Amino acid sequence: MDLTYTPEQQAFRAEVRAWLDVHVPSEPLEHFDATREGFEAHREWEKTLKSGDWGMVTWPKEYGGRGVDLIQWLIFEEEYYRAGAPGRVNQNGIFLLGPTLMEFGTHEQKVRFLPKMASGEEIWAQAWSEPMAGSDLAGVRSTAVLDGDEYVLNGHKIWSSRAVFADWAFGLFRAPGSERHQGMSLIFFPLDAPGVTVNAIKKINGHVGFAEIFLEDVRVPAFNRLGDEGQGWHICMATAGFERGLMLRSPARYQVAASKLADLWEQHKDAADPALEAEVVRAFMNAEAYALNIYQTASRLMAGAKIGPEASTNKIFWSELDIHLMETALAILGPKAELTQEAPDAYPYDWIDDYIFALAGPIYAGSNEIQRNIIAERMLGLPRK
Amino acid sequence: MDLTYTPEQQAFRAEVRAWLDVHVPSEPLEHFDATREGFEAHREWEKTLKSGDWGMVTWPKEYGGRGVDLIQWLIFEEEYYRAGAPGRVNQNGIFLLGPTLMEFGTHEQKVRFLPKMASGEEIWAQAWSEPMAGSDLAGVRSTAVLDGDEYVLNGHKIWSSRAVFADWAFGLFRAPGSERHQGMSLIFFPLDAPGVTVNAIKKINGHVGFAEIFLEDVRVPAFNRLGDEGQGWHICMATAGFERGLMLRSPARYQVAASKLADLWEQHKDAADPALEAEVVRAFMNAEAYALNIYQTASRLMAGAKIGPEASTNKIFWSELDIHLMETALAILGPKAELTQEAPDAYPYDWIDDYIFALAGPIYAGSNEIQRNIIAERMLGLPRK
Amino acid sequence: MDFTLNDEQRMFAETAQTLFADTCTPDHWRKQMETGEARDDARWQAIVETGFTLLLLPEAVGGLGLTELDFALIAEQAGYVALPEPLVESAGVAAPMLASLAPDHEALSDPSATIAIQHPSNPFVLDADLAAAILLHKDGEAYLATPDQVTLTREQSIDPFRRLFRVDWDPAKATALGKVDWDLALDRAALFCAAQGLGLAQRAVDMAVSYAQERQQFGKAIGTYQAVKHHLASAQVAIEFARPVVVAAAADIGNCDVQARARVSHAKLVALEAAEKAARASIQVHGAMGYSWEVDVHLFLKRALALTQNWGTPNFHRSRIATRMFTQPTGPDQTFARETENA
Amino acid sequence: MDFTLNDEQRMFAETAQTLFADTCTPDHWRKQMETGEARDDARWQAIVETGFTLLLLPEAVGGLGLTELDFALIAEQAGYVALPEPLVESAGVAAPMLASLAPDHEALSDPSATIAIQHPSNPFVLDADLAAAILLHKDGEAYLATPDQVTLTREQSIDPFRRLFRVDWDPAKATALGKVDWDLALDRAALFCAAQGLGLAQRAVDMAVSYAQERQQFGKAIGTYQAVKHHLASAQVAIEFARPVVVAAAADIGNCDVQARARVSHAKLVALEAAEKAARASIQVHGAMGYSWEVDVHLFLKRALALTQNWGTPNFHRSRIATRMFTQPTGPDQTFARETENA
Repeated sequence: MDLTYTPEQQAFRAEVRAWLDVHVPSEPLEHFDATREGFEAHREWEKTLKSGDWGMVTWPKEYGGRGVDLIQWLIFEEEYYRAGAPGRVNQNGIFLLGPTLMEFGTHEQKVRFLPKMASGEEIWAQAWSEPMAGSDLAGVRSTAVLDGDEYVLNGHKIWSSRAVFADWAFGLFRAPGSERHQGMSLIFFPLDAPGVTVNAIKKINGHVGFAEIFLEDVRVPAFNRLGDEGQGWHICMATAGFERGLMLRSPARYQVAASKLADLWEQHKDAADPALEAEVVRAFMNAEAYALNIYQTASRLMAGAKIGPEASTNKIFWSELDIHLMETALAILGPKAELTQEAPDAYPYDWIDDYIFALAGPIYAGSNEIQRNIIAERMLGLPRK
Repeated sequence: MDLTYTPEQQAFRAEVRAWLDVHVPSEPLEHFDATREGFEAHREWEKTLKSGDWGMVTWPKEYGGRGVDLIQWLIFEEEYYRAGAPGRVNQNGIFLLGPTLMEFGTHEQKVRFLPKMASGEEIWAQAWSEPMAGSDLAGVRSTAVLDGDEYVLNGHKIWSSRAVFADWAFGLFRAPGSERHQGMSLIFFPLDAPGVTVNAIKKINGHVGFAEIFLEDVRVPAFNRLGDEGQGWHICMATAGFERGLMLRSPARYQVAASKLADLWEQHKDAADPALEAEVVRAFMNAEAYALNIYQTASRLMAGAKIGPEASTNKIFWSELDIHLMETALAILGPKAELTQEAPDAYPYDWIDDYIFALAGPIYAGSNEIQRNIIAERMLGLPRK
Repeated sequence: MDFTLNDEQRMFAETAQTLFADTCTPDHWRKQMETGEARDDARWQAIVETGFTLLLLPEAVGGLGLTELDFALIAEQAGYVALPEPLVESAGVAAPMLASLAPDHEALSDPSATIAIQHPSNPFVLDADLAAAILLHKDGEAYLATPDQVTLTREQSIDPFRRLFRVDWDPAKATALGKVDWDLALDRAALFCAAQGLGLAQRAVDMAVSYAQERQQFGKAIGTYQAVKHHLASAQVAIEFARPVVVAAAADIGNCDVQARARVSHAKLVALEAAEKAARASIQVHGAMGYSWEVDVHLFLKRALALTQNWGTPNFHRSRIATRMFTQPTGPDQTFARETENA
Repeated sequence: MDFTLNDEQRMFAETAQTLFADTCTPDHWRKQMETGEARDDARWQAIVETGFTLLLLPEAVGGLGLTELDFALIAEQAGYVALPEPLVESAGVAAPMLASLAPDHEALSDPSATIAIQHPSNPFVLDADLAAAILLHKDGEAYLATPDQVTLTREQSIDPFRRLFRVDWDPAKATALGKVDWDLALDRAALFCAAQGLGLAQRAVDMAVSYAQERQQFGKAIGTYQAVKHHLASAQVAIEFARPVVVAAAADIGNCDVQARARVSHAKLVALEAAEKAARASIQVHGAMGYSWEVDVHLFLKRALALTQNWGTPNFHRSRIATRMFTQPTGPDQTFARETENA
């Protein structure tokens, strides 16, 4: 137990900070989901990051990463959020598909996909959900039929993040006639392939946030299947573990937000409900607790532990702390809370927009109801039926 | 819509208040669950009430009641709690069995049981639950076998309130071999009958609060069956409606508690967390809202409406407001909150004991989980399966 | 003591319900959002014809002379459809205030005209640009101006139907109306916010119930899951214990005493808490659908958020209840007590 | 940066777990409640033999010279069994304080002796009657007395194992020990309250899980119901996000700066909130069983309630966190920052 940074860790922090000081755009970029321009500006930022070797810091060097350990990753994230650097348009690649490819992909697949993912040349969308397969992902109905050395894909995906402007997507497709967890394969497809139609879906803040994807006789090489045929569910569960676990939600994000909330409180406290101070303190505590939990998990993983169902507790905790934090901000703002601002990229200063964003937390990446089931069944050992 | 009392209602209030001023014992009685002496003192109080014709104010006059309407009942309860009058040892009779007997009993049964219930001569315990039948009352296993003109009762009842010192109990018994909601009958038995063994169960405050009842070849006349053989479930559901509904929890109880909480706050606020004032106000609001809801329900029932599944919302609301109120008191008391006092009868000044009592609220009379199911299914129309 | 609505009141509520159900459907919302039109003229015409804009005005100025309770029933129905037009603020708050100050003012003679109100408790004015007249405040005095006599700056609300304006004005260019009871305006507005909150809440629950009955996951309707049931049951409990407070506040408001003000504040707090709780539960039950613009449940959350903070913040209203608690007797015999009897 | 326990620490915790599991079972609780005995002598002897009473004392006075983190692991296990004896207050708080003031005091020479402590933040003293010595406070100074030198009045706690005493005493009849760091005593006590809170919470969840696996209603184990699952899952989430705070607070406490104090306060708040939440959930899951004296889950709720309010109220601890927030830098690079580096 040693809660101080080593000199090497301190040096690493200084290096990150110095690089970001120079390179982070002084004006926030337009949001990557809002317009093609915003998306491309973020792609450029990914390329800038890559140029400094800061693109995929946790990836092994052989795949275009920096190969840092988890504590260094946390330090990097702390500095990244602290600097107000742009959101990661390549998040699906960095945290979801990248690790999955490294675990399940062939050498040829890794060589084909990972470097362009790392460079920002190819930006990935996820395509998990379908209209009848939300929380129940085994309800996927889209199909893949092998025809020679090509798959023919048909179906309808929805709630795909980044899909409006991204280059590639990955999703589950099943052999016709297969049921539930059997017969599904994880397959990549280019979003500009013939037969692919992408429609934007607006989030409740009115901004584009997702897309639905229609696939009509879309042909992709069999090479684009990750893992064995029918292994899709197994791979998907591994990916969901990455999604719920350490990687997706950096504690730094909430620590920055908690600091901004404290500033907001100091500005408004003379006019606001004095009882709200307790909520501001609570928001700080929550962000700290989340950071400490993640440091603890990182230490354990570095000592050889595997991430287990306790990852579901993370999902619940960050999604609830985020809503609480934003609610507190709105309460402090009082009758001006309802005002919107121009959609910014930097996090966070548009409290109402961040509140709306936070409301998605308990829904996506496995609803909190599903997470509580997982905790009860796999962590506590309560019976499934 | 007229939210003022009529002159007659005002006169009724004055009459109640004047009588209670004279008759309410100046010293609190020992609790009726604590000792035989406490129980008998409360029986005496029931007789005193009866002597003033205040025993069963809502019962029709023919059964020993006063025949007042629901608004008068509310006024009576307001004055009763305001005066700090003793708890009602006869509650099971007044609010549960009495109304059930009036609806389902024969003339002979009413004549036999109601007057002695009204006079306090016979105090009743309920005997609903069994070790394997809590929330799931259809899981009852105790049996009743007709032998000539007597029933032979066998089984094991638990969580019976008042049973340690009471005279009679009522419970569900099933025909051997019958299942679930079929074949159950509601039967009365004297608690001193041969074959009845009563063991006290301590509540978590250490006081006696319930009993378990073992029945071994207990013989009672067939006359003691309420309604038809096998009609027990139907009658029991009607009784549960009385239990959850208007009658069991008087708003006055919480309004008195909220006033005492306000006093507690004024005494301690200089040393306590200022944010607790919002909770004190909330407790007052909750008690007011509960009272207004009950007045609304009373008006509707007097206008001919029937009580429906919205009674389940009452159960949830009063049980949660009670816990919130007591929690707030403990928070105000700080490190002295853990101190107990001599078990008093008058309500409420032993905050920790009342807190402990409040914790039973979401459990008994149909757990709040069951109540939420009822609201969702019967009030909102969500599917059962 | 009688806590029931009379037949006329029930009919009013039903009329409003039917009118709004026909004229303020999801299709109407979407069309209005797409076109950016401030008002649906056909709907507004129907509202005017039904007499809702005249309901609270005295008969002497051509109004119906009805009560806040009657209007609250309309406001609840307006909440149920997240009504875009400023019926509540104009006909429920501003017009009665103007009638009390200048009963002969021409803006009151046209039942289809709206009146906007700038109130000390709100930073912005709703639909100020389309109003026939704007009531303004300065040092406790009321003034009146037309939109072209003031400077209006549009502010964007998260609620697509709340058209907010900052109003800059010069008293020299407005008509002074003298001292006015700004507290009564706040009480009325808070009461009608509460009534709208009930409607917002019930609609959010109803939408979630419909969705949960239909939506299948893991081979059954999601409404069969206890987690879904309990989310919605808890929201319904909040509604059931807000409604009688709103009704009592509406019946009491004319007393203008500390108890009446506390009850209005209580109503506003709990009805809008119920609305937020119900809307949040509804979004959660809808899953990703609830988070998309297409499913209109977000409208109810946004309106609830806005109404919660306008016409007195929760802290303001809580402090009015504290004043009632700590300056007047409390207890079970005080539920319907009046200040004059107990002070 | 390393957030893992070492092997020795893990062994300590396991030793405590085994010892308490063997010597502090439900049968032991019930026997002790029935007889009213203050201590289970066999259990206390086993505790003493394992060295737990010496753990925090400096080696110079015959102690083990270990750290608050090591002791916190023992305290967590003590919470898991709602330990009746005052191990935590005596060996975790009072004895180290006495050792800092009077290292040669004879009360420190007997490892089975307990030392009681009267602290400004608490109205009463635990197990004062059985203590070899009682640390007393007056105007910031510490005094020492034996039980027969003071007047003890027993006060009844809702927790059957918390034996509280009001202590009235005369400085003339006690030994003055001079100025002392009462804040350090409070920090240690608050930290160990937090550690106990983790144990209390986990036990409450574990008991409910066992019950829910077995108890059948409506033809299936109640643990299959989503409402039961979600009650317990929420409690477990609270535990998972309290534990790292407790561990970090234990590792930090020696720094005695504003950050360390805030972290101790954070740990106490959230660990005892988790304990109360878990105990409440456990009682609810147990149904009527949970409300009966026979099912011991009530012990965990009562201990949690008592520890929540002693050694600093929630408001006190929250205000220490506010001080850290508003006087020191915050942000993602400040998680492990120290006052001297950033003030």
